Amino acid sequence: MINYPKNFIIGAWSLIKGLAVTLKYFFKPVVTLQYPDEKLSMNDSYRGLVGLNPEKCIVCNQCVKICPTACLAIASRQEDKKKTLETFKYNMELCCFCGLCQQVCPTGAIIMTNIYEISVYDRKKFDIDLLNVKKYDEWTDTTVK
Amino acid sequence: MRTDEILAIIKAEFPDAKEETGSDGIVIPKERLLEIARYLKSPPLAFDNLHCITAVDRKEKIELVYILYSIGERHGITLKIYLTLEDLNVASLSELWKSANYLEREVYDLFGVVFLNHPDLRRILNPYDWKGYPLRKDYSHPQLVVKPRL
Amino acid sequence: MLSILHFIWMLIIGLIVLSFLAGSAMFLIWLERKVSAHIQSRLGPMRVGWHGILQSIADTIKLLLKEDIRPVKADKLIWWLAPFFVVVPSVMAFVVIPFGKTLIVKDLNVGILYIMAISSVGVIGIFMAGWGSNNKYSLLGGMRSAAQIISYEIPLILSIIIVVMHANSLSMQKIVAAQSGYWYIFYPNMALAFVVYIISATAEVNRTPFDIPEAESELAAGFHTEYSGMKFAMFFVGEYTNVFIVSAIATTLFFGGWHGYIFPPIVWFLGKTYSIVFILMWAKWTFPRVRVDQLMGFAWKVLTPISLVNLAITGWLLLK
Amino acid sequence: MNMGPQHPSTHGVLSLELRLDGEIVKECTPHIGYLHRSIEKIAENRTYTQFIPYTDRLDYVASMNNNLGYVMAVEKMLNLEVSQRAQYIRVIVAELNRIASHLIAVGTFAQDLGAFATPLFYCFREREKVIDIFDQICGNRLTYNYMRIGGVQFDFPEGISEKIKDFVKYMRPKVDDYDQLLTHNAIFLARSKNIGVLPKELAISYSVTGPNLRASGVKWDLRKDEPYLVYDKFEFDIPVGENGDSWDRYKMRIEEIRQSLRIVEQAIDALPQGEPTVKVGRILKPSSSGTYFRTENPRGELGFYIVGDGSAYPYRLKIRAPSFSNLAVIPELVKGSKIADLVCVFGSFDVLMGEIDR
Repeated sequence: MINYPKNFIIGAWSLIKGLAVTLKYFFKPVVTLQYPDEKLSMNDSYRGLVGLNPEKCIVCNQCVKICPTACLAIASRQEDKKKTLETFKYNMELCCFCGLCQQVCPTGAIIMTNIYEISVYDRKKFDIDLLNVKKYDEWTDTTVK
Repeated sequence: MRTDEILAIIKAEFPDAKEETGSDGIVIPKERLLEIARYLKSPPLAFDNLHCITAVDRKEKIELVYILYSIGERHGITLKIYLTLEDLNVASLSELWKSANYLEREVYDLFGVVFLNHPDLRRILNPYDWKGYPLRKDYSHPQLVVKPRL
Repeated sequence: MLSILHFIWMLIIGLIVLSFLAGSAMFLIWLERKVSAHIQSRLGPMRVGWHGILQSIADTIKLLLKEDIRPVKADKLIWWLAPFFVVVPSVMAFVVIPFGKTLIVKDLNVGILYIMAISSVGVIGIFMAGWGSNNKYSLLGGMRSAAQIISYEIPLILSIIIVVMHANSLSMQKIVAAQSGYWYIFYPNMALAFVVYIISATAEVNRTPFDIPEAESELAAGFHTEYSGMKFAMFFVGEYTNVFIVSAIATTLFFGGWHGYIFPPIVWFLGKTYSIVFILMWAKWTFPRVRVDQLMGFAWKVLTPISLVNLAITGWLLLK
Repeated sequence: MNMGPQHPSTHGVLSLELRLDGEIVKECTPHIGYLHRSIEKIAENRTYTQFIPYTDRLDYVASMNNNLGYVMAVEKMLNLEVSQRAQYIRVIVAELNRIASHLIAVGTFAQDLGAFATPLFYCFREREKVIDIFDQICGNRLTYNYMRIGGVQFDFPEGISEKIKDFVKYMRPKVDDYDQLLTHNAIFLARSKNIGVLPKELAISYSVTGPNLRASGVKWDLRKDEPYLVYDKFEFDIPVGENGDSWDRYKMRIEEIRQSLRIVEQAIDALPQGEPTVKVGRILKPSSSGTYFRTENPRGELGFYIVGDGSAYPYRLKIRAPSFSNLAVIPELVKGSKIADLVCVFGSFDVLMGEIDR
């Protein structure tokens, strides 16, 4: 019988302590960012969209081989002992951003940029020709102007 | 108990259980599975935990793998059974270890091994009306992912 | 002649109250979003207007433009009527809320009884929504709601009776007038009655920790699962209007209504009411939900005995 | 009644077929497979290195631990010993990920009990700190793909040790906050105490693992009982529950966050210098008639059974997902309870459809 009011008071006290926690955070500064106005800056190691440095590429096909989802495709032509790139297709829809291509590249030609706003209005845009895309900033549709 | 000690005990009890080279597994005939499983579950070995059941398609036969552990005695063992493709029936262990229920359903779903006396043998990962057994080596499906070039 | 003028005055106040009501529900929705956001270390709506204050208007326009989806197998009439049964009683309850000395639509001499009677109609709307949707989740939600509100009416009314006994009147204005000296909350038995009242009122308006008819994580929005567009908005408005009403009643009964110094009465009244609303919101965003049987047990085993004892003590004190 | 696959508290795309008598659950039949991606079949068509990103997608809130389980299984096939530094790094990131994963478990459990989003947001706020650390270490925020066969992808960047130490300091009072907000809350206790009691024997028979097993009173943790990596060098306790009810399962996770913080703190102090990666060939061709390796994941014991035939592709790769076994026991526990309790039990088990359906 004595336990009944005792438990009741303990329970009520525990509820008040819970309220105290939420009230404490009510007056703490917020931790979120107002996304399109304030943006999180990704550090350089962030694995965003794949980018290419065409001058460095030696067309060794390592990146194409390692890619688990087969999203890269290279075409090249032979020009007096030296291969030159003709196309470097990158299918963003398949890409899983694992970073294996960047890791495997012997010359550092293929890099992962720190762009994370990767939604576009047209699906065809995901088929990216890495030789022609100069700046991804213009490619993405997400950025609120 | 160390694995070789367990193997010695089992071999003493069941002479037709063979040790497999290169692994800590033991191969048993499929007729005696239930009997051996009962023995393994009781003391002194006391394997109270059927950790995992899986299968490997070895093209002409299917290898069933049972991984058993004992929480109390802190040891483990791998049981293997070879099934021919003509006769894919094997006794269910779900009366001994309850975890066998889902694990056997998964093997049935993916390999087509039929577990006799299973309480609820339905497909589990694939839709109930799926045709074929996806993890068999000869399984083909028009939309299967192509192997990337190496 | 005088009665015609009085009637026009009533109409004007009524219009003010009605427009206030629409604004108040929207403001409360915005407030709820802001309070919850700050409790959760967020900012909440920020884009429409100053700190998103116009967000609710944008939402209303969106909900008005949305398609009104009706389940094929719904009980058409009941399904269609349910939102009105929820909204109309809560609007009607505004008739007797005293915002100021003269700022009241009609000071009925049975004011508090009228409110209790009217607000009980809302549960029929919820139950109709649950039944009419022809959805099992909704039905469960409707059933829970009926059981819950019937249970919590009793401690709610018992705690109100204590105030009525003190004030010797059922009229809202007279109850306020009785508190021109000390607010009732300063009497210990009244403070206890207030605690019982606020708990029961939380249950009455289906808010966490007693939001079992909605029970987002169990019943997937419960009785209004199948409603969309403006019908859903009506449930929403009904809920927030109810929140305002229970807070306003608490202000009237326990916190001296519009009484206060320096500022005009309306400021005092709204300030007190919104403080109570804030407490309700604060609790909503802190506590988990109780289970159905625990909820009933709490009403019958804890709140009702406490109010009965309180009632007996108050009666003894008054007769002494 | 059909609960799911689109229901707020089925944690993904699980469908529960319920037979109800009013509010009482008479029978519960789970239907799974909505997220089936046949990862095991995909594994047979990928090289050993290529498969690492796929392990991220199993238990997507604890990708590090999945990576770890897989690479260690392959290393066991190759008899490869990784450097001390790599082992310490692995322990640190695995424990940090365990904290992040348990935070989600705690938050969603509170959400299931109806604590509207607030504990969930607090948990996500703290998890964000872990993710920021991972972002710096390995460059991604959810699918880390950090472990490599023979080590880890990158060494720790500059200043990350301080950041992790700051996180440990930041995290400790937050766990106490959860205690105040949830653990001893009267409503929370009423909702989760003595709900879904899982007895010891039943838990073992169903092969329930991880915090759910320990909540039933079995002191079994692979980090202590079959130590892998350098776990035997650290001091930490294994929390064990008493009743095996939902509250115990929740409590295990809160306590494990505390223990993981201890491990991280010790590991970061003892982090040795050296190379993080052992050089292995680009294309691995291990062979084995069946190698099984299991690690302690946040949700239980994650096992990889790999058969290699000496080619670049695994011949067969079986993933023993902890949630798969944990899910199997739930129908038995919820028989005769209310719908609200079903949600509570389900939330307390913290199953994740990503690894059940594979």
